[in-house]
Amino acid sequence: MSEKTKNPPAGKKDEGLRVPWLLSVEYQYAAGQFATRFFQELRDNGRIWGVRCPGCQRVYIPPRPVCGICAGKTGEWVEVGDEGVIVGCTVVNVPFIDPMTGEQRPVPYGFAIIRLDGASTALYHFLEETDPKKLGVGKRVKAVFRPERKGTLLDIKHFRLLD
Amino acid sequence: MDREVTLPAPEQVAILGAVQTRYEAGKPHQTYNELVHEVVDQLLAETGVALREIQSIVSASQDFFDGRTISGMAINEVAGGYLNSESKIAGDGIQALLYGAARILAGAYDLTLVVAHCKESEGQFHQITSTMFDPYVERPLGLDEHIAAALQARRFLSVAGAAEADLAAVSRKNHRHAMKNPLARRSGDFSIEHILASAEIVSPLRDLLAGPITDGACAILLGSPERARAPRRPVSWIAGMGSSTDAYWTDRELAASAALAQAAERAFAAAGIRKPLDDLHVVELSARYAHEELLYLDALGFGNGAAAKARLAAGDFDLGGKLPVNPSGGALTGNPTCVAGLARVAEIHLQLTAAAGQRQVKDARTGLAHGTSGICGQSQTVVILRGDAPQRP
Amino acid sequence: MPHKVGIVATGQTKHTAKRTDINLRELITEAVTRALDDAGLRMSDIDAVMLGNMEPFEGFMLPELWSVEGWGGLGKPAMKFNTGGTVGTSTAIAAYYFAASGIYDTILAVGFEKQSEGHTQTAITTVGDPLWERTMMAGAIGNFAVMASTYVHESGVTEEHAAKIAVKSRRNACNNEYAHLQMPNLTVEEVLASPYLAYPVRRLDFCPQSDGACALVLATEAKAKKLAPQPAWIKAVATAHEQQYMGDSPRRLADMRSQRAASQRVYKACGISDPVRDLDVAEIYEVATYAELAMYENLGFCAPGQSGKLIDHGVTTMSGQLPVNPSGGVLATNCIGATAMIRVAEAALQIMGKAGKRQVPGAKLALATGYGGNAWTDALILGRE
Amino acid sequence: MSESHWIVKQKIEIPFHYTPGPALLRFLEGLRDGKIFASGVRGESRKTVPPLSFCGRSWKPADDWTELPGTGTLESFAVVPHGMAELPQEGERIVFGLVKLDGADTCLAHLFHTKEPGKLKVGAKVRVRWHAERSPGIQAIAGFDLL
Repeated sequence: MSEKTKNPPAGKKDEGLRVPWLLSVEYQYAAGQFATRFFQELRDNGRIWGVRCPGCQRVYIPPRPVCGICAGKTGEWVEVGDEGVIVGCTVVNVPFIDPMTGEQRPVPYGFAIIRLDGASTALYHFLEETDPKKLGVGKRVKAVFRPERKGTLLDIKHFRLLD
Repeated sequence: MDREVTLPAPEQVAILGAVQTRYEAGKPHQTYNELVHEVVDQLLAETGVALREIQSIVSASQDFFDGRTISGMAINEVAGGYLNSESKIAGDGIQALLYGAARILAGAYDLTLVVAHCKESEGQFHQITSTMFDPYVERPLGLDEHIAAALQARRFLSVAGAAEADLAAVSRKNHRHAMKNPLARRSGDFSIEHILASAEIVSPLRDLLAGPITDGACAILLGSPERARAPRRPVSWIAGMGSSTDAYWTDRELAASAALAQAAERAFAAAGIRKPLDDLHVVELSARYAHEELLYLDALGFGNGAAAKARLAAGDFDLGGKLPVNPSGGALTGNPTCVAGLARVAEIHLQLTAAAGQRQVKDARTGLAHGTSGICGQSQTVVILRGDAPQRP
Repeated sequence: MPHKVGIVATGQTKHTAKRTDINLRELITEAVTRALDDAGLRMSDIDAVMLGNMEPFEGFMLPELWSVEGWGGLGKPAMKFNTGGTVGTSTAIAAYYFAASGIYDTILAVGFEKQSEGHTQTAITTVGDPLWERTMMAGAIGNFAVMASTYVHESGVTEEHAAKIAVKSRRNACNNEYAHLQMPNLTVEEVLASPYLAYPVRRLDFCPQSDGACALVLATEAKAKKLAPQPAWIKAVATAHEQQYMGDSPRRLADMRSQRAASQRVYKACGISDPVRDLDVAEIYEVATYAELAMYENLGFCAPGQSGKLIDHGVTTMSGQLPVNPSGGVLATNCIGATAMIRVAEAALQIMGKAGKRQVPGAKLALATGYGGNAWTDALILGRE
Repeated sequence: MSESHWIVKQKIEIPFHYTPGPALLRFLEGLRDGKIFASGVRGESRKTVPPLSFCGRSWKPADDWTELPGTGTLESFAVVPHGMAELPQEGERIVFGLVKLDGADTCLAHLFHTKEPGKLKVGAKVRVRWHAERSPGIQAIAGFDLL
């Protein structure tokens, strides 16, 4: 049903009639053979595994079927550490609607790209610390696991700075 | 259009190979990235090409079905995209084939991988397809692809003077064909009565008159004439391509397809086809809904509603008939959005290279593949393929 | 051999935060009409149309088909591209290949986005892989902030360097009648006083969200010469992708593998060995100030770690040796489906000598880039010859 | 969840607000007032509803307005099975209709609320049924009735 926008932004003139629509789709994503194995290990044993490319020896997290650089299939699974180094990091202050809930995601929150010890690629994850002055590229971090693990990336609650 | 849009000569772009997954109601064990890996891996093995030789990729997929913005990014590595040129079309895979052919004709690449993928099972068909509709006057009413197709079906029945039993005859033929296609999602020797008693989706559409929710992928390797000459296995050639766009669905006669007629005219002109019924040996149509097959046969010049019905009844369009239509079973038996049109090309390639197994049409040398996208077939594309040893007109 | 292809006309809307006066279809018409008028063409002269748009930003599947009356598409071959930030260049490059192949002679390319109708950061968050990245992602802002942190750490660029880029962009934009953010009096101090969106990226370090459309007309040689006194000839195009996840590129902005590969490819094709010397102007896709600085290195405008000096010495300003983004760039206007095409249109205007107040005098060779997703790059070189 | 292949359930939910532009705005506001407006190019007979502001065929503004009488011809209809949509009244079926309004060259999709979908025929004459309380939007129309 069409309606006037209820709360035009402050300082703006009424923008007139705008017709609303809520995109709302529930997905059932297949995890696939690589992610399924990764998350089972994470849930059952609290361990983090990647796959190695037999060509260049890179260890990939997330694990995947093909090493793009070698254009060849990946090979054996290898365990990596639960500690690593920050490759890039930020603290998000800008509020936005979380597409997974349809509501605003709470801010501030810290997140980083973290290269775990033994991995060649880096993983997105949350940081416990939200003061940008205390964060930094090159600092070491350690995974903090949740007591009850369900088999998702959030079985790791966040990464904690190591001194 | 001031000029006809035609290919300069019929043997400049070859199809070196074509691979499809099995089409299934769901593929819960694979991500779409892994689906693409499966078809690309098999395609490269069959054509003897290494992944590192691929420098040009055109994919077709739909962000809303994939549940991901710029969903093409997930297939980069399995399709050979790292530091190479991948582009993504939001539309049917047959358009990706056209773009791939343009890249080869432009002399930019001697190989181009074309891939289409979709897992319809992962999202919600109603919610997703409703986003194609006018947001001001249509979405608030709850329209979706099935409802628009049902409106088109009723319109076609009325204008063409056809009966629901005629739609069932299309369904019967295609599901019987699909019994010979090991990749088919749905097949069976269904009676007309059984089809007309299948569950109502939106009347007059029934379960066996509409393509079911399906997961699958298709990959095709295009090559330059030099690549095609490398002695490996039989190839087919793109002999003509034609495309056209119709008006929005409420703004045209839904019982006809002016855009398909235009697309076909362009492709026939390019391929030197004057009498399609005689010159073509096999046809694969993207008709997810049974009425679309009759409607599209009409647009292709294979007879108005009545004539097409008579030919259908006479078995002309059956495997073994005069001009087999959808010997694979076609999209009605289950091909996902985005994949259906490219799958048609793959099927024609298999026919022309005598690799279609039990569904092989004897002595097929020239075939037509068709793809469509949008509400009630708004965008239409026709590709004419010829078998090896191209016949110069 | 490919046919020679030139850009003969461009059309843009006045890009702005919210076009609440017109709908998406009407926005497209505005840009297309301007492009046709620019070349003195009728819609019947157009053989085919290539469209570019990112559907999740409008929540609209195949909006080009709903909009068909808006781009005169009835009876015409058309297809739609959907490649993220690069969509405008992907669309222009497809139009180039279709013309170069000889399939079509005169092609209309259109990029469009009406970001005000949805939630950009939300839609960009769904770029993240649902299992691996989406939970943490915070739109493009969070992503670029993470990348910028790596680059700042490695290159030693300062907030002041970034602020100078912000000022250059918004001041250049004042010479561009189509630009969204025009700030003639912006100072480095003001940029440094703007709040952090996501550390180290401040509000004025980042691009706006815009509504806008851009159209190009491309034609094969004989047609192009008839349609424009000086076509902008497309001399080279390249696309280079990254690996599939956000954390795959080891040094992120500090070493953009795709940008090095794509730019080196087009430079080689055109015999460019020193881009600052050989190019006359560049229109690059920089979503954030730090990205522009990093791109100076990745595009070979300076040695690693020297991008700060480049802006300190004014090399990339309007009066410098290689003006970068005379239009104001993405930092002044970002209507995603159109943005990369605007880079091509602006580069073409420079080559055609039609860039008005933002004209780089005598520009003969121009670079245009697109950038998107997990760091992939399109590059085009346009020239007078 | 099978151990051999995991399924991850996740929602995508994003609100949108669409600007109608001048022609659709006039149309939607007209509906509030119980009027149906169509537009066309001056000097041309073709009229579209919902109205376009610009005709892509003649590449001219479509600013020649007409008010339509609210009657038309049923071009097609599709019957939604029980259980698919919320039924408005006891015994009624939801039917989507495609109607060419008298004076228009295009169709408008809307609903029929009927207890007897079997009475609908392609080619039948129909009339718009208005809601008593209306705001600007397509739902100012309740649906169509057979004449």
